[in-house]
Amino acid sequence: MKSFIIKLFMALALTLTATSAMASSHEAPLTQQQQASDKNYESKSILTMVSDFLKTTGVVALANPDVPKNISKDKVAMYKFHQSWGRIIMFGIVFLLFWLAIAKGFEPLLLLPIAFGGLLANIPVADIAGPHGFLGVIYQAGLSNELFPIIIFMGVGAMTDFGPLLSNPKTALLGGAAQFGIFGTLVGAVALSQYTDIFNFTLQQSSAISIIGGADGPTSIFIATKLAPELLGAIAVASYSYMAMVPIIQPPIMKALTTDKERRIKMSTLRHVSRMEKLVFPVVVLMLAILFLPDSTPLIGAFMFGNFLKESGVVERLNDTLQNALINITTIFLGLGVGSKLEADKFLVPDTLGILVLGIVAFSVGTAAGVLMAKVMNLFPGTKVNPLIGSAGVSAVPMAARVSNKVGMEYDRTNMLLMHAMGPNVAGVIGSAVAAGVLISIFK
Amino acid sequence: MKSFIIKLFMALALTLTATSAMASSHEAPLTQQQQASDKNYESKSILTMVSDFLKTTGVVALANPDVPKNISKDKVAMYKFHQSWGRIIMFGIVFLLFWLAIAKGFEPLLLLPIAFGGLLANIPVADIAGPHGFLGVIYQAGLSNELFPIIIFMGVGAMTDFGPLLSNPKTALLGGAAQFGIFGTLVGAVALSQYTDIFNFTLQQSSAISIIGGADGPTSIFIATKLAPELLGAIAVASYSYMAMVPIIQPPIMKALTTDKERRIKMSTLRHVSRMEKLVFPVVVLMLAILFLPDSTPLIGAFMFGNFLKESGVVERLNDTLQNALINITTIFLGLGVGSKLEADKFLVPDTLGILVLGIVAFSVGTAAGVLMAKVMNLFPGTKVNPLIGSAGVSAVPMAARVSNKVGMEYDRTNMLLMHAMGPNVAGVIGSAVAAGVLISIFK
Amino acid sequence: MKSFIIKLFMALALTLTATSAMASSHEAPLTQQQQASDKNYESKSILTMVSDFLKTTGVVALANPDVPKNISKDKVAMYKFHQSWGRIIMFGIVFLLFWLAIAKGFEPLLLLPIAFGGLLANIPVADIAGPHGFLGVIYQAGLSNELFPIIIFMGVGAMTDFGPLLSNPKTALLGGAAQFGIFGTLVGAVALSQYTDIFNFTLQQSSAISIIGGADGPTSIFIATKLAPELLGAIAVASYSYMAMVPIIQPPIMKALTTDKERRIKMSTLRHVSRMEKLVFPVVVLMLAILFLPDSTPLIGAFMFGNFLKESGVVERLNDTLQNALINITTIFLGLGVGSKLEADKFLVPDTLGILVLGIVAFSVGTAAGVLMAKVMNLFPGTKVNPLIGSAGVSAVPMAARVSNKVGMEYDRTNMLLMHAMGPNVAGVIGSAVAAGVLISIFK
Amino acid sequence: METNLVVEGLKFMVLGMGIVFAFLGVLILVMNVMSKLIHKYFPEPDPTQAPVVVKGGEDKKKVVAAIFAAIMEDKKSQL
Amino acid sequence: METNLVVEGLKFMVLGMGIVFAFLGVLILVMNVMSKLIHKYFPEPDPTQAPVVVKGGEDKKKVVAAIFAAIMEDKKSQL
Amino acid sequence: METNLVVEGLKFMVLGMGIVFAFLGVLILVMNVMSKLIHKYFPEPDPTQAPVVVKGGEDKKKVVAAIFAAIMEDKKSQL
Ligand code: NA
Ligand code: NA
Ligand code: NA
Repeated sequence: MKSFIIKLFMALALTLTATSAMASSHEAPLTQQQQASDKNYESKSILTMVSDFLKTTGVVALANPDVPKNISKDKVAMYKFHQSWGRIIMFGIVFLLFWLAIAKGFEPLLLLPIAFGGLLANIPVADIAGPHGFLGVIYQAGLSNELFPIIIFMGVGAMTDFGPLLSNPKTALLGGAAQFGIFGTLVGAVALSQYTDIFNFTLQQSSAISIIGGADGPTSIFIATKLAPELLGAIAVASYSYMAMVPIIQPPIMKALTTDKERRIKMSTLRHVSRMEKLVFPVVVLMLAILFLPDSTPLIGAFMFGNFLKESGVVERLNDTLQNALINITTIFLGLGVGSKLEADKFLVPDTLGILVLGIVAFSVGTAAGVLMAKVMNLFPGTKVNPLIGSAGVSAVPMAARVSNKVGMEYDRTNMLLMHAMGPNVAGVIGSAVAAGVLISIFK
Repeated sequence: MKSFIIKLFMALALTLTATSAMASSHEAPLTQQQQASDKNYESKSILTMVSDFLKTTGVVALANPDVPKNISKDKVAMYKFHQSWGRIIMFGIVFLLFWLAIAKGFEPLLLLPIAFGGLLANIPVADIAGPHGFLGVIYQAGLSNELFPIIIFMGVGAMTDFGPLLSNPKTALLGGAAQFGIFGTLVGAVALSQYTDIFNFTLQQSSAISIIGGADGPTSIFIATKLAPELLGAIAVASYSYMAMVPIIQPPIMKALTTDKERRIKMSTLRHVSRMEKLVFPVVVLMLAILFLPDSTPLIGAFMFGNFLKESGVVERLNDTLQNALINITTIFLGLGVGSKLEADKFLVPDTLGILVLGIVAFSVGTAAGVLMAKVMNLFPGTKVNPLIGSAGVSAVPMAARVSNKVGMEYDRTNMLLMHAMGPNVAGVIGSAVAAGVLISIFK
Repeated sequence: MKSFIIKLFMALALTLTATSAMASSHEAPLTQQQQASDKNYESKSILTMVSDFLKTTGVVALANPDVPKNISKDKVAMYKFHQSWGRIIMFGIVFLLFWLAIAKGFEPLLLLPIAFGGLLANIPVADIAGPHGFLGVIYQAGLSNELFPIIIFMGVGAMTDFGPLLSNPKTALLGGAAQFGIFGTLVGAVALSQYTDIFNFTLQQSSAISIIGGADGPTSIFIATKLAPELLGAIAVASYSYMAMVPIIQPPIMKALTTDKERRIKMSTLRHVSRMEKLVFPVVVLMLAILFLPDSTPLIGAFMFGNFLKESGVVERLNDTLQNALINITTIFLGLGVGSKLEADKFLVPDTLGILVLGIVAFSVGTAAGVLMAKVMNLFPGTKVNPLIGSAGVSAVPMAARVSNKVGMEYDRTNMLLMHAMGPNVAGVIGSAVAAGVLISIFK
Repeated sequence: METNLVVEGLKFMVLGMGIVFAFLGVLILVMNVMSKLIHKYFPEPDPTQAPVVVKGGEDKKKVVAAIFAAIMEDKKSQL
Repeated sequence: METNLVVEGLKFMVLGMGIVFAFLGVLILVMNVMSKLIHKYFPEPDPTQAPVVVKGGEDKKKVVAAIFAAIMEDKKSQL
Repeated sequence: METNLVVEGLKFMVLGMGIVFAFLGVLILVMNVMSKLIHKYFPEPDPTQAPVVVKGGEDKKKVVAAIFAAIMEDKKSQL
């Protein structure tokens, strides 16, 4: 083996020396290039080098950030805060998100990549979220053009079973009512902006924020990128955090709005749904969206594409890839790309607090509206609906449905609401996409 | 848990309020931005809003499409037709493709994504196939630069076994003869253009259309993108549809051109092919392509790359990914991207009818040429070839080979032609790539 | 079925004929377009066509390459050499790499795609590595922006177990010492440039070359792309080749620098490392990198992102995709993209010989430094370290650790050094990333 | 003349919730019609078994794999 | 005045190796401290079995899921 | 002077089919030569079993890996 390597080197040496002999004229420009390049390089003493190096450490950059000259004088304090304490606070927030994701199991699939992206985005000197850093490259490649949330929607569509909704169509109304969280919060955001001096959300920004109430991560990211990209980080973090906190946020609201008797309502077994129904359904929804609200079709179309591939039953390998490799890869990059918007100077602004507060309001209002809608439906004749499944109308598939089930079983251990709650749950996804379409349509 | 959330909010509130206090100067421009942004927003009465909304519905857009001012007067009727009935007809065609793919099992892996892409591309108002829609983004990312068909070729290469061809090399001639479908159709297309007033295909367009006769989806897409991107949608749909209809199109032609005796010819068992032969083969083919037809090397190179990775036996994980995750992901996006070219104003033109007719002619001529070539080969001394495997020379791996096998067994249940037909089948892929290279070379 | 097709055609014919009737005005421009297009096409006799075709074959292009007019007279010989014999020599080198990868098992996962990319890049006429060829597209998409090596780093991070390092932290010093190979070679490269007339590496180029001593493929590619993209091909090939030749290069050096007694030193069993330690570790390393060397954080951050996802234990599906589909896909494209830089006129220059020689020097110096560091550590009181694990400090995970184990067992069959060597092995990855950060920081 | 944004927001709400409910209302109608049509014109041969047949092949594979895994598991612990 | 590049290279070496060792030295310190803190404040219940339990849990889940699937399969075919 | 495109198309056909057949003809020759050379200089030890061995190798690796994993698992729990 050794002899082989020696021979290899000798052969290469021969070839390349021959080349080299021919290359006398070829080298001149290289040398020039070198001189040009080295001209920029200035010799320094080793002490200067060490001190120069120390200046580029993160410690120095955090303790004493350089202020560019184009920052006006009255903003220097703010700028310095964002570059030093701001970054450190963001590290703390990121660690909090790590803890929520790992120890508390809050939507780790997206919160972990988002939080790690946020950690990387707040590193001084390296500018990883800048246009040439890899987070910036990822953001440009798939978030600025809204491609990643669309792909996620395809994957989620492939994972969704519309069977429960098809077997009990009227529960779709619950998924509609929950969208009240979106529009109620829109009014709230606008009111906050008009009547306080702290917040000044535009109508577009208010709309983007209110979508948090849709409890649908990719929809929130899609709309935020379209209407208010400057708020993307805060909206995405709020959206996924609250989706993750569904088991904490929803039960008190659900219990407050229902009577003990209502919570014990039993629902009849769901009828069997044929394969043909499931196959036709995604196309039917898409056709309705085309006829009535074409602006919602990018979202609904992507979702129904994934669902249709699954239900067709003839492209199992595409379905499998959609549900696994493709959605996982996209999730990693979507998370990192969203995280790149958690830079201190973008996240640590008063707006973020507003977004967090409005987000939880949106979520709660949506939950309440879903429950109340069920109670309204029970005023009409016909089979009764357990209002606990109304809260599942916010989306957050399948967690919200599980919460309905769990709360139901607290009052009657034999009352399995899970599949009944899946109906409003998936209707909530459609409802949010419709609401998103309305907002897109208004601001087009 | 609840107390934790309260504390979290209070901490965030404190931080952000502090920030906010420092931010008085920071907010001024935000407010200005808001005003600027809101200036564009004009208050409307709720009735106006509803009526404005109704104008943006798909129903209105389909029933009464807006005509832009830059459309010249004599084209208004055509434009209106494409925007209204045109879209509806396209929906119908898309449903037909769904039916073919799902109920008839016609190449669903590509027809389903293509058809769904076509459905999305024909949605009014949303402009999903436009430069900012996600279909447009996908098209730009991987079709306009011809990357996706190349990746598909890599994956197909990794799935291909050249063993049957290596054990009976002369069957490669059958894969050559079938390319007559390509060039014969080229003449036909040109003749149609010259002698009728309906069609006016240029030489480039005729060449792109004729490649349908190669019965090779990615090659068709590659060439169409290069020579006639305006015809991509129709060519891709025709190509995959006819590949899928191989079991219907080929048998009558095969039977018409052979005698009963010929159909019963038995072929000797294939010899064993060593691993080394399979390993060297892809490199040998590529070297030949380099020496004689470098313009075919993007296609042949990508194909042989995949095959070489597989046969090397040392990169099993790459081979596995090529054959699964990567080709599946690319198939989804390739299909959607191709579908984006099924917009009514591009597809519902007389040219499409010409392409469909010429495509089936190309296919049939290729099939016939393969069969006839086998008969010619049998005129020479040596072991006889069953002409039924000639039809497999068109490519359409492995369906065409299966058709040969099936037709053969109709006449002699003990006559297994499958592996014998795989030889011309894979040779047909090489032959089509060579033919594609010739066309690229001519028009460069 | 047949009747269905006939009906389909008739329906389409009707629709399209109707369209056609309306399209009289629509066709005029098409015809014009055709004429314009065909005007460029000049009729030739079949003999001219054949002779024109023969001129575009690879044989002619290799035997008698065209020389563009903008090549100055004194460079014509060189240019011709690169276009003819140069390409042929590159084919030979590529076959050599195939042989090393397949027959000798040298890092086939990257050498095979790189070599095949090199083969494709050296094809005349087709220009596959040019801006419109698919290799060029791949290079632009993921190498020019350094995204692919970063993704590889994420995947490798997800595959790495820091347990052995955590259970014996001081072995990290061995991974530090091995970086001496990098900086020693930097001096060597600069000296070669200053004191010989053959080589004229700039400081940037010297730094990029010296990283080969880090025995870390993605780091080499990352740095080469940043500091000396013109040398990328040679550096990547050298880096992966030498990583692959670890079992040949290292043992003689290890044996020469150790006494028989040292080689028999037994190391105590590693302590158990808790899950929490493994979870916190990647974040701790990243925080240190942020504080002391932010310029290393793109590399260390990506690596620790992958590791953190794995150790979190809550995102198993992302971890699985990172370690499989995503890293495999990226490996294929990274290899092809790097291969696109193996064009003869870039690779067959004297510099390449220098890079190959300097690379092996770097590797050997790193190995030696690791072994010697272990001997230095043994001068201090405390448990003794077997110097054979010092060589593992160069990275080349896990091959270098396996070599330590194998050499150790040559002298004492009961001496299992594998897990002990994994400590310096993974520390070597961190060490190389730090060294890379220093070089980036210097040239920023 | 200044725009009262809150009023605008309220208008959005009316319009938005109206459209959401209209959409889902129509969807409910269509679902009901669709189900009836499908049950009439495309009845499943034996509605309860059809999906079993389709999926059955795959599920059985999974079961086999699962049993195999279980056995392996058992064997492992006996090693 | 010309720069002696070799001297520059040597300076790089001193700086670079200094930083590499400083970084890894600090890392060793931090690892030791971290391990102590973690063993003190987050002791594993039974350090040798914890990871086994984690993996076991998953495997068991799979087995349970498999058995469940098998039962469901059975039920479906009885319907 | 106008170009007769049909004549052009026919020329393409002659050129194209000529090249396709020439290419495949050369390929057939090369395949035959290659096979002879390979059988002479790289004969497979036992041609009918070789591929089995190759695949077997992988499977064996898996089995070995499984056994190894099981043992490691066992060891861990004994630590
Ligand atoms: Na929702
Ligand atoms: Na073909
Ligand atoms: Na290293």
